[in-house]
Amino acid sequence: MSKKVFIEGAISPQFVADSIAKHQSKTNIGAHNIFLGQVREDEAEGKKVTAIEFSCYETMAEKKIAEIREDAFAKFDLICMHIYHSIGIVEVGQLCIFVFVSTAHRPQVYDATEYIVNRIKKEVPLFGKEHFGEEGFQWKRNA
Amino acid sequence: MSKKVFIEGAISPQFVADSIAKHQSKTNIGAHNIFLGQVREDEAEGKKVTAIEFSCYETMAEKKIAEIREDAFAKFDLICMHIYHSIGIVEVGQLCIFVFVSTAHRPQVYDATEYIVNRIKKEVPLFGKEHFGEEGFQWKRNA
Amino acid sequence: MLTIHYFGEIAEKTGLTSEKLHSQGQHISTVLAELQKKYALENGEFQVAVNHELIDLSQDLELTETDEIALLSAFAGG
Amino acid sequence: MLTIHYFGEIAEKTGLTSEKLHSQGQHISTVLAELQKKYALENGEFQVAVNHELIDLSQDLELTETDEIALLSAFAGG
Repeated sequence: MSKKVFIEGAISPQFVADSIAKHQSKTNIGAHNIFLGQVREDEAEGKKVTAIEFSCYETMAEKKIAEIREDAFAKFDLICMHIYHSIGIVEVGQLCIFVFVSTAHRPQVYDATEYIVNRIKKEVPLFGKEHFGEEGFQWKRNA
Repeated sequence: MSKKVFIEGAISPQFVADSIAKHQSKTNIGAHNIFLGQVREDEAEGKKVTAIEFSCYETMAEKKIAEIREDAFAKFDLICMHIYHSIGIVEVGQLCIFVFVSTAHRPQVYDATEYIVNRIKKEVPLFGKEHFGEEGFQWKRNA
Repeated sequence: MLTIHYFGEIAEKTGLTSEKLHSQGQHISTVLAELQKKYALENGEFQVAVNHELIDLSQDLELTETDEIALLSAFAGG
Repeated sequence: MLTIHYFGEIAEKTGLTSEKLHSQGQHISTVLAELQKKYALENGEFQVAVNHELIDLSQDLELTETDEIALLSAFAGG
Protein backbone atom coordinates (compact mmCIF):
# COMPACT_ATOMS: atom_id res chain seq x y z
CA MET A 1 0.00 0.00 0.00
CA SER A 2 2.54 2.54 -1.17
CA LYS A 3 -0.09 3.98 -3.45
CA LYS A 4 -0.75 7.65 -3.64
CA VAL A 5 -3.95 8.56 -1.79
CA PHE A 6 -3.78 12.35 -1.71
CA ILE A 7 -4.36 14.35 -4.83
CA GLU A 8 -3.63 18.05 -5.18
CA GLY A 9 -6.91 19.83 -5.98
CA ALA A 10 -10.13 18.31 -7.31
CA ILE A 11 -10.43 14.73 -8.54
CA SER A 12 -11.41 14.88 -12.20
CA PRO A 13 -14.06 12.68 -13.86
CA GLN A 14 -11.27 11.67 -16.25
CA PHE A 15 -9.22 10.33 -13.35
CA VAL A 16 -12.24 8.19 -12.38
CA ALA A 17 -12.56 6.93 -15.96
CA ASP A 18 -8.85 6.04 -16.10
CA SER A 19 -9.17 4.11 -12.83
CA ILE A 20 -12.13 2.15 -14.19
CA ALA A 21 -10.30 1.39 -17.44
CA LYS A 22 -7.31 -0.01 -15.52
CA HIS A 23 -9.60 -2.66 -14.01
CA GLN A 24 -10.87 -4.04 -17.29
CA SER A 25 -7.99 -6.51 -17.53
CA LYS A 26 -8.98 -8.02 -14.16
CA THR A 27 -11.43 -10.53 -15.54
CA ASN A 28 -12.40 -11.98 -12.16
CA ILE A 29 -14.14 -8.71 -11.27
CA GLY A 30 -17.92 -8.68 -11.74
CA ALA A 31 -18.99 -5.62 -9.74
CA HIS A 32 -17.57 -2.18 -9.04
CA ASN A 33 -18.96 0.33 -6.60
CA ILE A 34 -17.73 3.90 -6.62
CA PHE A 35 -18.41 6.58 -4.05
CA LEU A 36 -17.71 10.18 -4.99
CA GLY A 37 -18.02 13.15 -2.67
CA GLN A 38 -18.84 16.45 -4.36
CA VAL A 39 -18.44 19.85 -2.70
CA ARG A 40 -21.94 21.18 -2.03
CA GLU A 41 -22.95 24.83 -2.16
CA ASP A 42 -23.98 24.84 1.49
CA GLU A 43 -25.20 27.99 3.17
CA ALA A 44 -24.30 29.34 6.59
CA GLU A 45 -25.76 32.62 7.84
CA GLY A 46 -26.71 33.63 4.32
CA LYS A 47 -23.26 33.02 2.91
CA LYS A 48 -22.61 30.34 0.31
CA VAL A 49 -19.73 27.89 0.29
CA THR A 50 -17.62 28.47 -2.81
CA ALA A 51 -14.85 25.93 -2.11
CA ILE A 52 -13.33 23.73 0.57
CA GLU A 53 -9.62 23.87 1.28
CA PHE A 54 -8.44 20.50 2.58
CA SER A 55 -5.31 19.79 4.57
CA CYS A 56 -4.17 16.68 6.40
CA TYR A 57 -1.79 15.24 8.94
CA GLU A 58 -0.20 13.11 6.29
CA THR A 59 1.77 10.47 8.21
CA MET A 60 -1.20 9.72 10.47
CA ALA A 61 -3.65 9.84 7.56
CA GLU A 62 -1.62 7.34 5.57
CA LYS A 63 -1.39 5.04 8.56
CA LYS A 64 -5.16 5.23 9.16
CA ILE A 65 -5.93 4.59 5.52
CA ALA A 66 -3.65 1.56 5.54
CA GLU A 67 -5.54 0.24 8.58
CA ILE A 68 -8.93 0.86 6.95
CA ARG A 69 -7.71 -0.88 3.83
CA GLU A 70 -6.50 -3.91 5.76
CA ASP A 71 -9.71 -4.14 7.79
CA ALA A 72 -11.87 -3.82 4.67
CA PHE A 73 -10.01 -6.68 2.96
CA ALA A 74 -10.40 -8.81 6.11
CA LYS A 75 -14.09 -8.04 6.50
CA PHE A 76 -15.28 -8.19 2.88
CA ASP A 77 -14.45 -10.38 -0.06
CA LEU A 78 -12.79 -7.72 -2.20
CA ILE A 79 -10.63 -7.97 -5.28
CA CYS A 80 -9.48 -4.34 -5.36
CA MET A 81 -9.99 -1.16 -3.43
CA HIS A 82 -8.68 2.34 -3.94
CA ILE A 83 -9.05 5.50 -1.92
CA TYR A 84 -8.28 9.00 -3.17
CA HIS A 85 -8.83 12.30 -1.36
CA SER A 86 -8.13 15.85 -2.41
CA ILE A 87 -5.74 18.17 -0.62
CA GLY A 88 -5.90 21.91 -1.28
CA ILE A 89 -8.73 23.82 -2.89
CA VAL A 90 -11.78 22.00 -4.29
CA GLU A 91 -14.45 24.25 -5.77
CA VAL A 92 -18.21 23.74 -5.40
CA GLY A 93 -19.36 20.99 -7.79
CA GLN A 94 -15.95 19.35 -7.91
CA LEU A 95 -15.04 15.96 -6.45
CA CYS A 96 -12.99 15.66 -3.25
CA ILE A 97 -13.15 11.92 -2.45
CA PHE A 98 -13.18 8.82 -4.64
CA VAL A 99 -13.56 5.35 -3.13
CA PHE A 100 -13.48 2.45 -5.59
CA VAL A 101 -14.33 -1.10 -4.53
CA SER A 102 -14.32 -4.16 -6.82
CA THR A 103 -15.61 -7.66 -6.08
CA ALA A 104 -16.38 -10.83 -7.99
CA HIS A 105 -20.07 -10.71 -7.12
CA ARG A 106 -22.17 -7.77 -6.12
CA PRO A 107 -23.68 -8.47 -2.66
CA GLN A 108 -20.82 -7.09 -0.52
CA VAL A 109 -19.80 -4.23 -2.72
CA TYR A 110 -22.21 -1.62 -1.33
CA ASP A 111 -21.57 -2.36 2.35
CA ALA A 112 -17.83 -2.36 1.77
CA THR A 113 -17.99 1.07 0.15
CA GLU A 114 -20.14 2.49 2.96
CA TYR A 115 -17.84 1.00 5.60
CA ILE A 116 -14.74 2.52 4.02
CA VAL A 117 -16.26 5.97 3.50
CA ASN A 118 -17.59 6.07 7.08
CA ARG A 119 -14.23 5.14 8.52
CA ILE A 120 -12.42 7.73 6.41
CA LYS A 121 -14.79 10.45 7.65
CA LYS A 122 -14.39 9.38 11.26
CA GLU A 123 -10.74 8.37 11.56
CA VAL A 124 -8.58 10.03 8.95
CA PRO A 125 -7.08 13.38 10.07
CA LEU A 126 -8.28 15.55 7.22
CA PHE A 127 -9.28 19.16 7.83
CA GLY A 128 -11.48 21.37 5.69
CA LYS A 129 -11.85 25.10 5.58
CA GLU A 130 -15.08 26.14 3.90
CA HIS A 131 -14.54 29.29 1.88
CA PHE A 132 -17.42 31.73 1.39
CA GLY A 133 -15.90 33.59 -1.57
CA GLU A 134 -14.89 37.05 -0.37
CA GLU A 135 -16.95 36.67 2.78
CA GLY A 136 -14.61 34.67 4.96
CA PHE A 137 -14.57 31.02 5.86
CA GLN A 138 -15.41 28.49 8.56
CA TRP A 139 -13.90 25.16 9.58
CA LYS A 140 -15.93 22.13 8.50
CA ARG A 141 -16.50 19.38 11.03
CA ASN A 142 -17.85 15.90 10.35
CA ALA A 143 -20.83 15.00 12.52
CA MET B 1 -38.19 9.65 -18.20
CA SER B 2 -37.75 9.62 -21.95
CA LYS B 3 -34.04 9.09 -21.43
CA LYS B 4 -32.13 6.45 -23.30
CA VAL B 5 -31.41 3.47 -21.07
CA PHE B 6 -30.12 0.92 -23.56
CA ILE B 7 -26.70 1.32 -25.10
CA GLU B 8 -25.42 -0.69 -28.05
CA GLY B 9 -22.35 -2.65 -26.91
CA ALA B 10 -20.17 -2.02 -23.86
CA ILE B 11 -20.47 1.07 -21.66
CA SER B 12 -17.13 2.90 -21.84
CA PRO B 13 -15.29 4.42 -18.86
CA GLN B 14 -15.44 7.67 -20.84
CA PHE B 15 -19.23 7.52 -20.86
CA VAL B 16 -19.13 7.22 -17.06
CA ALA B 17 -16.76 10.20 -16.83
CA ASP B 18 -19.02 12.29 -19.05
CA SER B 19 -22.01 11.44 -16.88
CA ILE B 20 -20.12 12.47 -13.74
CA ALA B 21 -19.01 15.72 -15.37
CA LYS B 22 -22.61 16.59 -16.26
CA HIS B 23 -23.49 16.58 -12.56
CA GLN B 24 -20.87 19.09 -11.48
CA SER B 25 -23.21 22.00 -12.13
CA LYS B 26 -25.76 20.55 -9.68
CA THR B 27 -24.36 22.17 -6.58
CA ASN B 28 -26.92 20.67 -4.21
CA ILE B 29 -25.35 17.21 -4.76
CA GLY B 30 -22.91 16.05 -2.07
CA ALA B 31 -22.64 12.32 -2.76
CA HIS B 32 -22.64 10.09 -5.83
CA ASN B 33 -22.73 6.33 -5.82
CA ILE B 34 -22.03 4.38 -8.99
CA PHE B 35 -22.55 0.69 -9.60
CA LEU B 36 -20.84 -0.88 -12.59
CA GLY B 37 -21.27 -4.48 -13.70
CA GLN B 38 -18.30 -5.94 -15.55
CA VAL B 39 -18.46 -9.14 -17.61
CA ARG B 40 -16.53 -11.79 -15.70
CA GLU B 41 -14.50 -14.57 -17.28
CA ASP B 42 -16.64 -17.27 -15.69
CA GLU B 43 -16.03 -20.93 -16.39
CA ALA B 44 -18.56 -23.63 -17.15
CA GLU B 45 -17.42 -27.19 -17.83
CA GLY B 46 -13.89 -26.05 -18.55
CA LYS B 47 -14.97 -23.42 -21.05
CA LYS B 48 -14.42 -19.74 -20.43
CA VAL B 49 -16.92 -16.96 -21.05
CA THR B 50 -15.54 -14.57 -23.68
CA ALA B 51 -18.56 -12.25 -23.97
CA ILE B 52 -22.22 -11.86 -23.13
CA GLU B 53 -24.74 -10.99 -25.80
CA PHE B 54 -27.63 -9.08 -24.26
CA SER B 55 -31.11 -8.65 -25.68
CA CYS B 56 -34.28 -7.26 -24.16
CA TYR B 57 -38.02 -6.98 -24.45
CA GLU B 58 -37.74 -3.27 -24.88
CA THR B 59 -41.26 -1.95 -24.26
CA MET B 60 -41.61 -4.00 -21.08
CA ALA B 61 -38.03 -3.18 -19.97
CA GLU B 62 -38.62 0.55 -20.36
CA LYS B 63 -41.86 0.31 -18.43
CA LYS B 64 -40.18 -1.63 -15.61
CA ILE B 65 -37.27 0.79 -15.44
CA ALA B 66 -39.71 3.70 -15.23
CA GLU B 67 -41.43 1.95 -12.30
CA ILE B 68 -38.11 1.27 -10.54
CA ARG B 69 -37.12 4.88 -11.07
CA GLU B 70 -40.39 6.17 -9.64
CA ASP B 71 -40.22 3.83 -6.63
CA ALA B 72 -36.60 4.75 -5.93
CA PHE B 73 -37.42 8.47 -5.89
CA ALA B 74 -40.37 7.79 -3.56
CA LYS B 75 -38.34 5.60 -1.22
CA PHE B 76 -35.05 7.53 -1.05
CA ASP B 77 -34.17 11.19 -0.94
CA LEU B 78 -32.47 11.35 -4.34
CA ILE B 79 -31.46 14.31 -6.47
CA CYS B 80 -30.63 12.33 -9.63
CA MET B 81 -30.57 8.77 -10.84
CA HIS B 82 -29.58 7.22 -14.13
CA ILE B 83 -29.68 3.66 -15.37
CA TYR B 84 -27.83 2.38 -18.43
CA HIS B 85 -27.62 -1.20 -19.69
CA SER B 86 -25.86 -2.67 -22.69
CA ILE B 87 -27.63 -4.45 -25.52
CA GLY B 88 -25.63 -6.64 -27.92
CA ILE B 89 -22.13 -8.00 -27.37
CA VAL B 90 -20.13 -7.04 -24.27
CA GLU B 91 -16.69 -8.65 -24.04
CA VAL B 92 -15.08 -9.96 -20.85
CA GLY B 93 -13.73 -7.05 -18.79
CA GLN B 94 -16.15 -4.56 -20.33
CA LEU B 95 -19.02 -2.84 -18.53
CA CYS B 96 -22.65 -3.86 -19.15
CA ILE B 97 -24.59 -1.91 -16.50
CA PHE B 98 -24.14 1.55 -15.02
CA VAL B 99 -26.37 2.80 -12.21
CA PHE B 100 -25.68 6.33 -11.00
CA VAL B 101 -27.35 7.76 -7.89
CA SER B 102 -26.82 11.26 -6.49
CA THR B 103 -28.00 12.67 -3.17
CA ALA B 104 -27.39 15.74 -1.02
CA HIS B 105 -25.96 13.68 1.85
CA ARG B 106 -24.42 10.26 1.77
CA PRO B 107 -26.45 7.99 4.12
CA GLN B 108 -29.06 6.81 1.60
CA VAL B 109 -26.90 6.63 -1.46
CA TYR B 110 -25.61 3.06 -0.98
CA ASP B 111 -28.98 1.51 -0.16
CA ALA B 112 -30.59 3.31 -3.06
CA THR B 113 -28.00 1.94 -5.48
CA GLU B 114 -28.37 -1.60 -4.16
CA TYR B 115 -32.16 -1.38 -4.32
CA ILE B 116 -32.11 -0.22 -7.93
CA VAL B 117 -29.57 -2.82 -9.11
CA ASN B 118 -31.46 -5.65 -7.38
CA ARG B 119 -34.75 -4.63 -8.95
CA ILE B 120 -33.18 -4.37 -12.40
CA LYS B 121 -31.76 -7.91 -12.07
CA LYS B 122 -35.09 -9.31 -10.89
CA GLU B 123 -37.69 -7.41 -12.89
CA VAL B 124 -36.31 -6.06 -16.12
CA PRO B 125 -36.68 -8.44 -19.09
CA LEU B 126 -33.06 -8.59 -20.21
CA PHE B 127 -31.59 -11.79 -21.61
CA GLY B 128 -27.95 -12.78 -21.85
CA LYS B 129 -26.23 -15.39 -23.97
CA GLU B 130 -22.81 -16.26 -22.57
CA HIS B 131 -20.41 -16.90 -25.43
CA PHE B 132 -17.53 -19.35 -24.94
CA GLY B 133 -15.44 -18.18 -27.90
CA GLU B 134 -15.59 -20.87 -30.58
CA GLU B 135 -16.96 -23.37 -28.08
CA GLY B 136 -20.62 -22.51 -28.07
CA PHE B 137 -22.70 -20.58 -25.57
CA GLN B 138 -25.21 -20.90 -22.77
CA TRP B 139 -28.07 -18.72 -21.54
CA LYS B 140 -27.31 -16.77 -18.39
CA ARG B 141 -29.94 -16.72 -15.65
CA ASN B 142 -30.02 -14.46 -12.60
CA ALA B 143 -30.36 -16.34 -9.32
CA MET C 1 -56.27 -14.14 -33.39
CA LEU C 2 -53.54 -13.55 -30.83
CA THR C 3 -50.01 -12.25 -31.35
CA ILE C 4 -47.32 -13.96 -29.28
CA HIS C 5 -43.81 -12.51 -28.83
CA TYR C 6 -40.75 -14.56 -27.93
CA PHE C 7 -37.60 -13.37 -26.19
CA GLY C 8 -34.23 -14.73 -25.10
CA GLU C 9 -33.81 -18.49 -25.13
CA ILE C 10 -37.50 -18.94 -25.97
CA ALA C 11 -37.06 -17.00 -29.20
CA GLU C 12 -34.16 -19.31 -29.98
CA LYS C 13 -36.27 -22.42 -29.34
CA THR C 14 -39.23 -21.22 -31.37
CA GLY C 15 -37.01 -19.76 -34.09
CA LEU C 16 -39.35 -16.77 -34.09
CA THR C 17 -39.55 -13.36 -32.46
CA SER C 18 -43.34 -13.31 -32.82
CA GLU C 19 -46.21 -15.09 -34.49
CA LYS C 20 -49.96 -14.84 -34.99
CA LEU C 21 -51.84 -17.71 -33.43
CA HIS C 22 -55.29 -19.08 -34.26
CA SER C 23 -55.84 -20.57 -30.88
CA GLN C 24 -58.63 -23.01 -29.96
CA GLY C 25 -59.43 -20.84 -26.96
CA GLN C 26 -58.72 -17.47 -25.50
CA HIS C 27 -57.58 -18.73 -22.09
CA ILE C 28 -53.89 -18.54 -21.35
CA SER C 29 -53.81 -22.21 -20.28
CA THR C 30 -55.10 -23.33 -23.71
CA VAL C 31 -52.69 -21.07 -25.58
CA LEU C 32 -49.71 -22.19 -23.52
CA ALA C 33 -50.57 -25.86 -23.86
CA GLU C 34 -50.56 -25.46 -27.65
CA LEU C 35 -47.27 -23.56 -27.66
CA GLN C 36 -45.56 -25.93 -25.24
CA LYS C 37 -46.51 -28.86 -27.42
CA LYS C 38 -45.52 -27.13 -30.66
CA TYR C 39 -42.06 -26.03 -29.39
CA ALA C 40 -41.37 -28.66 -26.71
CA LEU C 41 -41.22 -26.06 -23.93
CA GLU C 42 -41.09 -27.44 -20.39
CA ASN C 43 -43.01 -25.94 -17.49
CA GLY C 44 -40.75 -23.56 -15.57
CA GLU C 45 -38.64 -22.85 -18.64
CA PHE C 46 -40.51 -19.69 -19.49
CA GLN C 47 -42.34 -16.75 -17.94
CA VAL C 48 -45.39 -15.10 -19.47
CA ALA C 49 -45.98 -11.37 -19.67
CA VAL C 50 -49.34 -9.93 -20.65
CA ASN C 51 -49.31 -6.22 -21.41
CA HIS C 52 -45.79 -5.91 -19.97
CA GLU C 53 -46.58 -7.54 -16.64
CA LEU C 54 -45.55 -11.03 -15.63
CA ILE C 55 -48.65 -13.07 -14.90
CA ASP C 56 -49.38 -15.74 -12.34
CA LEU C 57 -50.01 -18.89 -14.38
CA SER C 58 -52.14 -20.41 -11.62
CA GLN C 59 -54.83 -17.90 -12.56
CA ASP C 60 -56.23 -18.74 -15.96
CA LEU C 61 -56.43 -15.33 -17.53
CA GLU C 62 -58.71 -14.81 -20.53
CA LEU C 63 -56.91 -13.06 -23.36
CA THR C 64 -58.15 -10.57 -25.91
CA GLU C 65 -56.73 -9.80 -29.34
CA THR C 66 -55.36 -6.46 -28.17
CA ASP C 67 -53.33 -8.04 -25.36
CA GLU C 68 -49.55 -8.04 -25.84
CA ILE C 69 -48.50 -11.59 -24.94
CA ALA C 70 -44.84 -12.56 -24.52
CA LEU C 71 -42.98 -15.72 -23.56
CA LEU C 72 -39.69 -14.88 -21.83
CA SER C 73 -36.74 -16.94 -20.65
CA ALA C 74 -34.96 -16.25 -17.33
CA PHE C 75 -33.86 -12.66 -16.81
CA ALA C 76 -30.14 -12.01 -16.96
CA GLY C 77 -29.69 -8.26 -16.67
CA GLY C 78 -27.02 -6.54 -14.66
CA MET D 1 12.14 18.81 24.96
CA LEU D 2 8.94 17.84 23.13
CA THR D 3 7.90 18.62 19.58
CA ILE D 4 4.23 19.48 19.13
CA HIS D 5 2.53 19.55 15.73
CA TYR D 6 -0.61 21.54 14.95
CA PHE D 7 -3.17 20.84 12.24
CA GLY D 8 -6.36 22.34 10.87
CA GLU D 9 -8.02 25.06 12.90
CA ILE D 10 -5.52 24.50 15.74
CA ALA D 11 -2.62 25.40 13.44
CA GLU D 12 -4.54 28.54 12.56
CA LYS D 13 -5.04 29.44 16.23
CA THR D 14 -1.44 28.80 17.21
CA GLY D 15 -0.10 30.35 14.04
CA LEU D 16 2.36 27.45 13.90
CA THR D 17 2.55 24.03 12.26
CA SER D 18 4.92 22.78 14.96
CA GLU D 19 7.06 23.96 17.84
CA LYS D 20 9.59 22.69 20.36
CA LEU D 21 8.35 22.92 23.91
CA HIS D 22 10.33 23.09 27.14
CA SER D 23 7.58 21.74 29.28
CA GLN D 24 7.49 21.77 33.08
CA GLY D 25 6.51 18.12 32.98
CA GLN D 26 6.33 15.16 30.66
CA HIS D 27 2.70 14.29 31.38
CA ILE D 28 0.19 15.11 28.70
CA SER D 29 -2.05 16.95 31.19
CA THR D 30 0.78 19.36 32.07
CA VAL D 31 1.71 19.94 28.43
CA LEU D 32 -1.89 20.53 27.39
CA ALA D 33 -2.56 22.90 30.28
CA GLU D 34 0.41 25.00 29.14
CA LEU D 35 -0.67 24.99 25.50
CA GLN D 36 -4.33 25.71 26.27
CA LYS D 37 -3.30 28.72 28.31
CA LYS D 38 -0.78 29.95 25.74
CA TYR D 39 -3.20 29.72 22.78
CA ALA D 40 -6.57 30.07 24.54
CA LEU D 41 -7.74 26.62 23.42
CA GLU D 42 -10.96 25.37 24.97
CA ASN D 43 -11.47 21.79 26.13
CA GLY D 44 -13.23 19.84 23.40
CA GLU D 45 -11.85 22.09 20.71
CA PHE D 46 -8.97 19.78 19.89
CA GLN D 47 -8.00 16.14 19.76
CA VAL D 48 -4.55 14.81 20.63
CA ALA D 49 -2.65 12.18 18.66
CA VAL D 50 0.47 10.54 20.04
CA ASN D 51 2.44 8.52 17.52
CA HIS D 52 -0.44 8.75 15.03
CA GLU D 53 -3.13 7.45 17.39
CA LEU D 54 -5.79 9.58 19.05
CA ILE D 55 -5.40 9.32 22.80
CA ASP D 56 -7.89 9.23 25.61
CA LEU D 57 -7.26 12.39 27.61
CA SER D 58 -8.70 10.90 30.78
CA GLN D 59 -5.55 8.78 30.97
CA ASP D 60 -2.61 10.98 31.81
CA LEU D 61 -0.01 9.58 29.44
CA GLU D 62 3.68 10.23 30.13
CA LEU D 63 5.45 11.52 27.05
CA THR D 64 8.98 10.98 25.83
CA GLU D 65 11.05 13.15 23.50
CA THR D 66 10.70 10.67 20.66
CA ASP D 67 6.89 10.73 20.75
CA GLU D 68 5.18 12.45 17.86
CA ILE D 69 2.57 14.69 19.49
CA ALA D 70 -0.13 16.47 17.49
CA LEU D 71 -3.09 18.71 18.31
CA LEU D 72 -5.84 18.32 15.74
CA SER D 73 -9.13 20.08 15.11
CA ALA D 74 -12.29 18.18 14.12
CA PHE D 75 -11.93 15.86 11.14
CA ALA D 76 -13.62 16.93 7.94
CA GLY D 77 -12.65 14.37 5.32
CA GLY D 78 -14.97 12.97 2.67
